Amino acid sequence: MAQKINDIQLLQLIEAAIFASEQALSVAELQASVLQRFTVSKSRIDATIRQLQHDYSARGIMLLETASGFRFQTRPELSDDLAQLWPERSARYSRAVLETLALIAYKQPLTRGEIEEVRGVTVSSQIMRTLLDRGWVKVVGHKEVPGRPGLYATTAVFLDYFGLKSLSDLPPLPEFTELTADLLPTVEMTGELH
Amino acid sequence: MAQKINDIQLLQLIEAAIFASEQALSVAELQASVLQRFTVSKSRIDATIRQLQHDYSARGIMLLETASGFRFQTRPELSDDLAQLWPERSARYSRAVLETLALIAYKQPLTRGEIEEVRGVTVSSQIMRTLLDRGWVKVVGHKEVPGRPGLYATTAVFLDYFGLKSLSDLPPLPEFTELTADLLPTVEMTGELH
Amino acid sequence: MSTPPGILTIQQPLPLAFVRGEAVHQRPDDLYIPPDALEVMLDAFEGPLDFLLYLIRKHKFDIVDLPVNEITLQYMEYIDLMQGLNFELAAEYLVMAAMLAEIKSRLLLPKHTQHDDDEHDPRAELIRRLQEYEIYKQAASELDSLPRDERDYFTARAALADNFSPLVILPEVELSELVMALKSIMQRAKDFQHHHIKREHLSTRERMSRILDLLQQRQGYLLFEDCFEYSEGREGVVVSFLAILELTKEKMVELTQVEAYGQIHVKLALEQS
Repeated sequence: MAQKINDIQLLQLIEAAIFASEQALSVAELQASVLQRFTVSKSRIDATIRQLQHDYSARGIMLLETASGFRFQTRPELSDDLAQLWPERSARYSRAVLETLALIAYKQPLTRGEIEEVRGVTVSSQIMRTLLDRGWVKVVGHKEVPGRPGLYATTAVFLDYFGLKSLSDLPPLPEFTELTADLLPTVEMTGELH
Repeated sequence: MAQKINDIQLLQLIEAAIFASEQALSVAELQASVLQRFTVSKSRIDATIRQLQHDYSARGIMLLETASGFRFQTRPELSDDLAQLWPERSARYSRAVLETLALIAYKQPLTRGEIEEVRGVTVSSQIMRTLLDRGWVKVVGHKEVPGRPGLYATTAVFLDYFGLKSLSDLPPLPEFTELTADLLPTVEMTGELH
Repeated sequence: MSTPPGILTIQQPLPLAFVRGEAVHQRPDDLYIPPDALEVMLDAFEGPLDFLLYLIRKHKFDIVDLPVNEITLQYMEYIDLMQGLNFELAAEYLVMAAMLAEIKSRLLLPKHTQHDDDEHDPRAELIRRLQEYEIYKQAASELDSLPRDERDYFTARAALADNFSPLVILPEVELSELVMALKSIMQRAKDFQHHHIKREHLSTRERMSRILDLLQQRQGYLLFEDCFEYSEGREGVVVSFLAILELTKEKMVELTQVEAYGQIHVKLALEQS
């Protein structure tokens, strides 16, 4: 009943089976499926797998033994380039994120509390995390008030992304320029020095 | 900006990308994804793929080019043994499905009514559903006759599934010389039976 | 007319078959189908054309030289039998029966002239359809024999390395979106007028951020003069100076001078403990 199989055929069959299977394959699974009609000892299968591991030692993929059996997987060094095959587009930023960023850009450095004061709503840690992770804002100091809250400012990454040489290249807000200069202390100060 | 990549790294990267991708990968797709940060000419990619095809020429799997690109697949001689991995899976299709598919493949684009005319029977919605669900055919337009019936054509998925690079790789249609335009006069002349 | 006229009278419930005009008294073995297998048999055919082709092939008839009478009789025989057994016959089989009967009757009508102007052989259309169907029937079987995915070969794939992490494309933001965001805040916040923003002021705010950043890097201490980039010229110096004043006013930094005309130090404001 059981048939003979030569070494080359055995290697091709085991190789193809591991490649075709969605899950890792153990020696027992190989014996019970693709090798069921052949007489092949476990030690011969082991030797064949060692041969395969050697064959794939310098290729883009390698034969790995995991808890559930053998599987081919891509070489770890290639992961960054392979990631380009399946770029994931993340969702657009919420209005809360954009408003927070706008406030930091135009009013920096300021604390989260100050952002909340102007926006009239709580600014979640998630929002700050999004902006910090993107590298657009960072904590540049702490305000000397109780709790020493972090002072947020925009970064060079932010300027680069928006193609700005400096913050003064940010579009002016027309509504503000209509305000008379003497309304605000900071402006008075600026005025004195000009 | 674009980086250099040596021949060994290039081969490993293309090899790993084709193995990791769910779909076949074309040269253009390789260039736009895993190779995007490198300067690699199309001819160098072609040469690398030829090298890979050679590397796998005596293994259990092979590198095949189909309509949508390159992919590795198991050697056909091994299919009977490999099928033991999925004892419950069946890749059989009814004659009705195959005849309908053959008509669409060879006579596309055509309407369901035109398929029925040739087959002499109603083509059930179930049959069309099967072909559409498999992604083998799709509606590519509508015939400008009453009811504007959909015109069916085969897809790249169909070609990939049957390992074809293009429709011209289909086996030639069996020929009946009598089926040419001058068929009818010929038949009239054979009318000794009148 | 080579078919004997008598054939019409032999349309009995159990008629004999006629092969090329010759009566066959015994059903050929390969054609005999037990009545209870008829329904099953009919299921095996893809329709009347397929069934007709089967009958034609069994008789080794030439399609082009199709003896309509004989094949019609065969066909009718099965159809009658199946109707007699109350099988549900698909409409197509009855349509074909009607078509065959019509062709046969036209063939049986005496011809007035040898070549009626435009009158085609009534078999022509049937022959054309049979031939076309046979072509695609065969094409389907060739298609089925092509090596195909999931049957003759399987896609060979490798898993991704454990360190693989997907590439996330971050959302794009336009500068105008930032401006819009700020405008919408302004519309909401009545007291926003207190937060004055304009060009010169922005460069001051930016410099404030930069000085704070520098202070962080220098463990909280800076020489006053290190806050100025002299290469930026007069404008830059003024902006830096304003930034330090503003930082001091907002109690973010402290300025200290140990002695008159001595070094001025800028340091991060001490935590009020």
